[in-house]
Amino acid sequence: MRPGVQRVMKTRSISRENLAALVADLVKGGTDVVAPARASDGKVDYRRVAKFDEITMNGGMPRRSLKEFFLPPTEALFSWKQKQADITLEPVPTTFGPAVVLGARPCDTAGVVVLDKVMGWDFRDELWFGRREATTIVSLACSGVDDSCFCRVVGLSPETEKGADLVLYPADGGFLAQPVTEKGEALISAHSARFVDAPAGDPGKATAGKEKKATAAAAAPATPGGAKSETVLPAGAKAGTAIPAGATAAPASVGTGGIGGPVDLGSVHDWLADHFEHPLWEAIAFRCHGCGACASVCPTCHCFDIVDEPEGVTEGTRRRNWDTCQEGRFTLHASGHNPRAQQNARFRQRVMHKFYIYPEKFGETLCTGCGRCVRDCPGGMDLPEIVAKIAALATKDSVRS
Amino acid sequence: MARIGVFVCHCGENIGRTVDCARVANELRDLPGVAHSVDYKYMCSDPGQSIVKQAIREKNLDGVIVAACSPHMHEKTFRRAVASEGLNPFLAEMANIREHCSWIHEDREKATDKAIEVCRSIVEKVKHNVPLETIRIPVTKRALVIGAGIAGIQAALDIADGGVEVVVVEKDPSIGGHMSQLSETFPTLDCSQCILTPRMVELYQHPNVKLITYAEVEEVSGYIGNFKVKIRQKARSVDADKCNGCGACAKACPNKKVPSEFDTGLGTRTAIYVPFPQAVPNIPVIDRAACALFRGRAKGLKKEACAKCREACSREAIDYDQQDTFIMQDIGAIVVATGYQLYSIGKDQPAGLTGYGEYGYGTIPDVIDGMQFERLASASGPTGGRIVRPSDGKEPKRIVFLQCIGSRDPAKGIEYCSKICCMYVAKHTMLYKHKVHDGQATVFYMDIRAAGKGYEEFTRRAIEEDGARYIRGRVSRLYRDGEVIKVQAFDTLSGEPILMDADMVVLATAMRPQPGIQLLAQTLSASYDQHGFFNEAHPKLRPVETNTAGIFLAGACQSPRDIPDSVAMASATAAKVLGMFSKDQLEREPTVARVDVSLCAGCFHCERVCPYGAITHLEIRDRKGNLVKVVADVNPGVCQGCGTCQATCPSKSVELSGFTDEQIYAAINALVL
Amino acid sequence: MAETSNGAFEPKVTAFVCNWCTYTGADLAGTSRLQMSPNVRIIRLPCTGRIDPLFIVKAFERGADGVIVSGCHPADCHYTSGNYHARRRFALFLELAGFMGIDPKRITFSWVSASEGGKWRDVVNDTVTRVRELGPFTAYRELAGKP
Amino acid sequence: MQELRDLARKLLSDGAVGVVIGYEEGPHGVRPAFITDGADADKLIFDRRCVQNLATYLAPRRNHLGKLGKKALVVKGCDARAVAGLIRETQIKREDVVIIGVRCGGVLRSDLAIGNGGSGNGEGGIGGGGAGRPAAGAVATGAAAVALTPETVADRCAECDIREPHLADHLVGELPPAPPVSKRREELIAKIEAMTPGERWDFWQQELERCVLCHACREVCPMCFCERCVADKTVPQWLESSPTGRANFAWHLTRALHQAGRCCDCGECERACPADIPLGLLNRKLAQVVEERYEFRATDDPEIPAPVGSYKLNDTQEFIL
Amino acid sequence: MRIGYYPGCSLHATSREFDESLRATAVALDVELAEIDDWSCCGATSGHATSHLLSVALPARNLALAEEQGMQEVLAPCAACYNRLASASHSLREDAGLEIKIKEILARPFANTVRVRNVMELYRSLIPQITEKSAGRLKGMKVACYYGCLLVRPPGVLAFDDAEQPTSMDEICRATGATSVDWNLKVECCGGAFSLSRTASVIRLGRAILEDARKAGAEALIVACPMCHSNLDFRQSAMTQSGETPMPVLFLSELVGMGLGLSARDMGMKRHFVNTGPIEKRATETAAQVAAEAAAKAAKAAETAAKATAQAGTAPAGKGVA
Repeated sequence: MRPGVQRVMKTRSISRENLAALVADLVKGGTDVVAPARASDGKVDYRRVAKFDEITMNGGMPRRSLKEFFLPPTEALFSWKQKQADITLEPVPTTFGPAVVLGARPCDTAGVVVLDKVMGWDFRDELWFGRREATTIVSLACSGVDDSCFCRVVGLSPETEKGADLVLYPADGGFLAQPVTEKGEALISAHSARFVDAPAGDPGKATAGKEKKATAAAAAPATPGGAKSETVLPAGAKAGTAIPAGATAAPASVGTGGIGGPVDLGSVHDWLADHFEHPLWEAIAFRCHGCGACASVCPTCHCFDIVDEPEGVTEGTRRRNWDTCQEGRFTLHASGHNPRAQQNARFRQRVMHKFYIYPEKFGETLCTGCGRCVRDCPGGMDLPEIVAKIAALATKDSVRS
Repeated sequence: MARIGVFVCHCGENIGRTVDCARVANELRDLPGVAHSVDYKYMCSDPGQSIVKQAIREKNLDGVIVAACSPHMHEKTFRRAVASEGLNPFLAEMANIREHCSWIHEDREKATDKAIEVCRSIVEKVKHNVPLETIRIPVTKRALVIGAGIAGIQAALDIADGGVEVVVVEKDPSIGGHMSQLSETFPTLDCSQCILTPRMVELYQHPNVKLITYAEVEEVSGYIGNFKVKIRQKARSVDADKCNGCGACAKACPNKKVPSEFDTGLGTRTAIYVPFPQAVPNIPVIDRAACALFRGRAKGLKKEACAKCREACSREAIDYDQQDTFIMQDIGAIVVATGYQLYSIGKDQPAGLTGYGEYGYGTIPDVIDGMQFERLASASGPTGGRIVRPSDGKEPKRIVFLQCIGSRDPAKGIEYCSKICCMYVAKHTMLYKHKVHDGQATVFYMDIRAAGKGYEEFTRRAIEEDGARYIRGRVSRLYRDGEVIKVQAFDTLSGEPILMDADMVVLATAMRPQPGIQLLAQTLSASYDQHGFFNEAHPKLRPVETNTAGIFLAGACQSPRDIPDSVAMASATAAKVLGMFSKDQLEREPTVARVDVSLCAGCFHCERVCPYGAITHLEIRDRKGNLVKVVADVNPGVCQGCGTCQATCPSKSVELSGFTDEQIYAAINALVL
Repeated sequence: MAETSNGAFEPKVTAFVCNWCTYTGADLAGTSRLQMSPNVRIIRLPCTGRIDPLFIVKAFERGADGVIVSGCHPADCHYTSGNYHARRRFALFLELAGFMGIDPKRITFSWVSASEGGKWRDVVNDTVTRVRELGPFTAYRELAGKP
Repeated sequence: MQELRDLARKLLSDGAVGVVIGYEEGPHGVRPAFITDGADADKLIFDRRCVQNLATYLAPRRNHLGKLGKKALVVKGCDARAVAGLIRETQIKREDVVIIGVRCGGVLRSDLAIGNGGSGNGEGGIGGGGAGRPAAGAVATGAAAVALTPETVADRCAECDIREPHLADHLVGELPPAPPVSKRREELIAKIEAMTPGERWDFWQQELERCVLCHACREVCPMCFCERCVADKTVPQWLESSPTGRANFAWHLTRALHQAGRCCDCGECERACPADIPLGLLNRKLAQVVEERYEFRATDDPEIPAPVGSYKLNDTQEFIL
Repeated sequence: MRIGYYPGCSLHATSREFDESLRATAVALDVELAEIDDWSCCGATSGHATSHLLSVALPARNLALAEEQGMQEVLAPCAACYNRLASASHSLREDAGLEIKIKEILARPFANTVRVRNVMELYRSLIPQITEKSAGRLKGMKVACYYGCLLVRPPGVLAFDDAEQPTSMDEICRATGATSVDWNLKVECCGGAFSLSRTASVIRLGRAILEDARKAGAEALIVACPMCHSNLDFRQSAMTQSGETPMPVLFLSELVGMGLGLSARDMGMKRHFVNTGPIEKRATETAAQVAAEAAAKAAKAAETAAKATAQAGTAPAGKGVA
């Protein structure tokens, strides 16, 4: 978890060979390694891997987000057995073996930390935090995927370190490794032989370009106790993280979702607060099928349903399964009444929850701009387009008032 | 939690020898919802039943399973017992551990394990049983008989004699059907009209009979006990109330050359006519296609081309402007007795049939069919009973009868045996011999099928006493050679080809269903076979019922039938109808399907698969009366409980009571591990 | 699946049969004392037309190693046409289930009339023998635990 | 295209319809368009990227579209089969919709046709399209220029027999040449059929393990019109809602089975699947069976009865003892 | 018009006149007969009696060749060839299992798309041309059309005409101006198959046919089957009693050729056993009479026209009567 106070930690570098060796070390030591890798159909998923070769570093946006490693699509909560009126409950374990996520997308790591809020709010979700605590997240700074990405629109960037314990930046022959949390630092120190300290650079010119790129390969093989230099992050670095010297930032056009750049999320929030009813909502979702594919790929959608799955007559398991507000039955009452009877109301809920309700309650936008919902929507719904539209309405309203 | 009672029967040694009944009862006792579980020597005995009844009382059971023999054996017994304790009988079920277990296995352990599992499955099912109430349907005690040939007349009279109102609809101007055309009947050679016409008059005069002739059934809606029938009364152009049947109109009619249907084209009639002298009712009808006035009207003539009949009628009964009218009737049961038509060998045939080019497609004038022969032989026929050739009026000295024309020959489109032809051909040879003493009748046959009381003796008489020459073989060709007809055939017994001369040839053509019968069947939602005959509900056990409850079959509309068969069927339908009407309400098993209208999406797959037409369309409207959707609904009076609708319904929005998804799911769920 | 005390595999087979033909045929097998394998459990339905592919799926989910579906011969259906509809339904089911990897040998469809007690015994014994050769349907049972 | 736009404008200005549902250029590729004002008719496009089956917007459960008034719908031949299916199964009345048929020369594979073709696809880097896939940005705007070849054409075009939807009220466009034929799907089906049952099982388990039972396949399907899907029936719960291997298998088997003789082969289920499960294989397999056994092909004639719900006395029964 | 041509063995041997007359009329009617390259036996002889598979495989080979050679239709003049080819094509359409086997045997692509035609179908489609070109040349000649057994049966398979009361040949004959008489034994068996083994039966059957035709007033019997022809022509002396006039037996193509004014020599009619001289002569007579009548009619018309013009007083110059 990201501490409230930003710590300044030392940047290291690691060659591809050493990263491969690190993966081998981890697996050998009984740590689960999860990383983007190709599924049977050739597409990239976050998967459990056995060796570095399986990993597709910077291989585009994985099909689903990272959230399923902390909130699986289905998981058992407990099981029961019955004999006459006697019912015995059998709990499930809430502690988990160590795991490392490697090469996660910054938008996905950000999603995880956004969800920590709701998971630990009034009731601490033991399963979620059990997995969170056992897992170290190593993200890979993003050079961009495609024009559906819109992290910048929601105030993040391709380099955001949010949610990561350790961030890797591509560099010649390997990566710069910037620890962000104690956990990240701990990973490095547990495998210190694989890392070397990064060469010094001018942080102010970090974004300048290739000529400043560090050569991690040159630094390898690792020489423990080599040249040391501190990378001091500029004060005031917030959401848009300053990147270590020698790393390349993604161009400013990346992550703008086709709408050009960031919007004022505050005014979006305020407009939504006042416009539960608005003509916009009438027409917004004609093309939406209500299929919920967006929710199943979303790094921040977290609704679940709890069901009992009987196994014969006297046994069964209570499970929780992903659910989505986009399906009509999500709000269907036993009486037959459905407060969100039409798709436009359901889509309004999606926008409201992401940009008004969650920020209101937890101070975080429930969207990291990964763009999966745009890419995967069979109906061509476009969240950045809609956010921009709301931002424009908000501006118009403020001008009028 | 449910309170189920389990009662395991030893059936003496029958179950107990192989299945450890005590262990079954013990293990079942541990199941959630089982409140009571015992075993006993003979559960079906009086003391056994008392055990069940007592437990229901004392343990306050809300479900019962009896593990014993097949439910086909004792389900009714135990359901009665349960009902006597005030528990709904449909909350009791049987687990079959005898026929399906103890009798077919030897290994005691395995048989006991199986018995336990079977019982557990039924226990779980019973947990989801719900009380069902017998369905009661009101009955309109009025029957409809469609068709007034001998079958329809008999059915109507039997029903009417039972004290019930009968509506009889006949499409022709007169009742009587084909039987009124016959000369004599086999195997007694009694005169057809002599036995039929008194029945016709009886029907006409019966106080319980409402006779509607020259009319057709147009629409039928509703279901057993509650049909609504729309009858089209075709315009006779004669006011039946005014007409006294004097016949002056027909005498005055200038068009006397219309081929007579009754005389099968061998005689003529006028354009205004009664079909035959003994017609009932004796009220003429104008054949508008043949009448000069109506033909003129059809051509657009303003003036009346002819009004001779009106001028001749002293009662002013002729009404040229009469229109078809409609009569609505509430009906409780329907008897279909629409009879048959004869196969014609001509070139124009319905799909699947071919006609007989080798016999000249009906163009040889002295090649006639059996019904034409009947008219020639009939004393009231066009020749006064003289058998003569239609071509030249000469008496045929060499007459040849061919059997199985159009029947028993897949190549000609009909595989079935027309059943009555063997008998009437034998009759024809006798009638011929009795009238043409020096003539020779020859019959070509495939087999002689004379199964029936006195039938075989009758055909023997034709051969032995009246000298009919029977040759086994098919006739391959009939052709004219001057005045004679060449009959080219093959004697399959001697193996010799035959070429013989005949003066006249009579074809025993097959019985086929009436034209348009499929349409009537569809109107009635009754099914018909590939030939167009109505389907009976079961060939052996329900021969006079259709699959549509409340609709019965009499006579040749179901398959070729002779007079005795038709009359027997007719009386059987009357018994069915009177039996049905003996109660004020019909009772039906409550295992029928029900639709959850809130979930039904109205795709009507259920309607397509329902064998009984029990699915109807129900309009769902909101409070303002706007149509929300059209959904399926089950008519419990028609549903027979097969459940095909439920398995077909993609969303499972229809449930068969007694075999609901919940019950089956529970039963499967309790099995296996 | 069940194992006897000596550990041999004993297939479990669930049978869905119609009330009028096959159930009665099985009754006849009983009254004729035709010995057969005890591995089959019968669930009685009014008609094969009532039998839903979901029943078969559920039976496999519950651990059945084989399934029998049996009803009236064509033209013998108590309800005229339920078996004809069932025939199409099961043809499609079998083709699809086979395509998705269920060995069709685990499923027996048969027409057994009320007079065919002997045929019922053969259907039961053949199915149990066939399924015994295929072994337990563990692949399906293991699905329950995934992921 | 002008013909289409003029027709839409006329239908709207005459008040014949309240909305024309067609295709438009969205920010990330072609998407369904809902044109309610004749002035917007020029937004309408039709080209080989228009893979979506808009008939899905006719289903009664699209209740929020009701306020737009009578619908006019742009349909390709394959989509017309869905419209016919909805009429056949009494979900809509023929007169309730104005059908604008477009003559079609085939469409692209959906991953090539629309936007970024779903997540999990990329190779990383801006504009760095993966193998067999043009650059992401280029797809969005320029895919019309991607030529139809056996590699790029949609699978279903191989089975196309309705390039001119005769069900239509209005037919627009010239009839383009027939599309090239892709054998991908038939070959894959043949390959699966050649496997042992165990191999087939493994093949499908590899695909189905990604399923999270989101039911997007159902929601986009024009022929999945039940008010309450059997998967959502809870009393009893035939189909479990937890996405375990067991429930996934049961769901996909049941979904395909319910589509037998009903599926119009528009490919929307497969396109919508966020897990990229090749659902089209199941649909197509059953379509082959239905055609072989019952001589039924999905058709745009609503009068032809569906093969499920009817029977013939001599239906094949080689599988029955 | 171009049509594939399968002559079969008969038309290259015993019934060469059928082949020659058919080709001659084809030329006159502007039809190109494209003989199938490398055709083989149709299987009508012992083939179909020994093996059903063979009886289908043999014709299928020829149909496959025709398909390969781009033909949509094949004319099989011999009734037996026609019957075999058409029946085989029909069986293959009806029986998918058989089709698979046959394709295996053929080892060449075969889609069974070729339609098999007989001469009646060919000529029937050309009736307008025949009518026009013959100009009723055979007017007054009475012929009996004899179809025999193979051309029209079995009815489900060879459905081009009514199996028991066919009329297509009669229509064609009428197009030449000839009268086709109404008689009884059009489709009777001539016993062709038993020509050698049971000659006595054949003579009885053939005699009945000839007698009925004669009684109906026919001057010639028209056939479209080489077997019927050889039977009724070659054996006619044995079927005829002294004092009876021999009945020429002509192929339909020969009659059509006579109608079109082709020479008997070109049509190979000299090969007949029953002297065709009288019927040829008869044809010349009818042709002459028809021509004379036409001339008279034309003259009369011209006269009327001349009168009319004369009355009008504007007789055009240079327009005489031919």
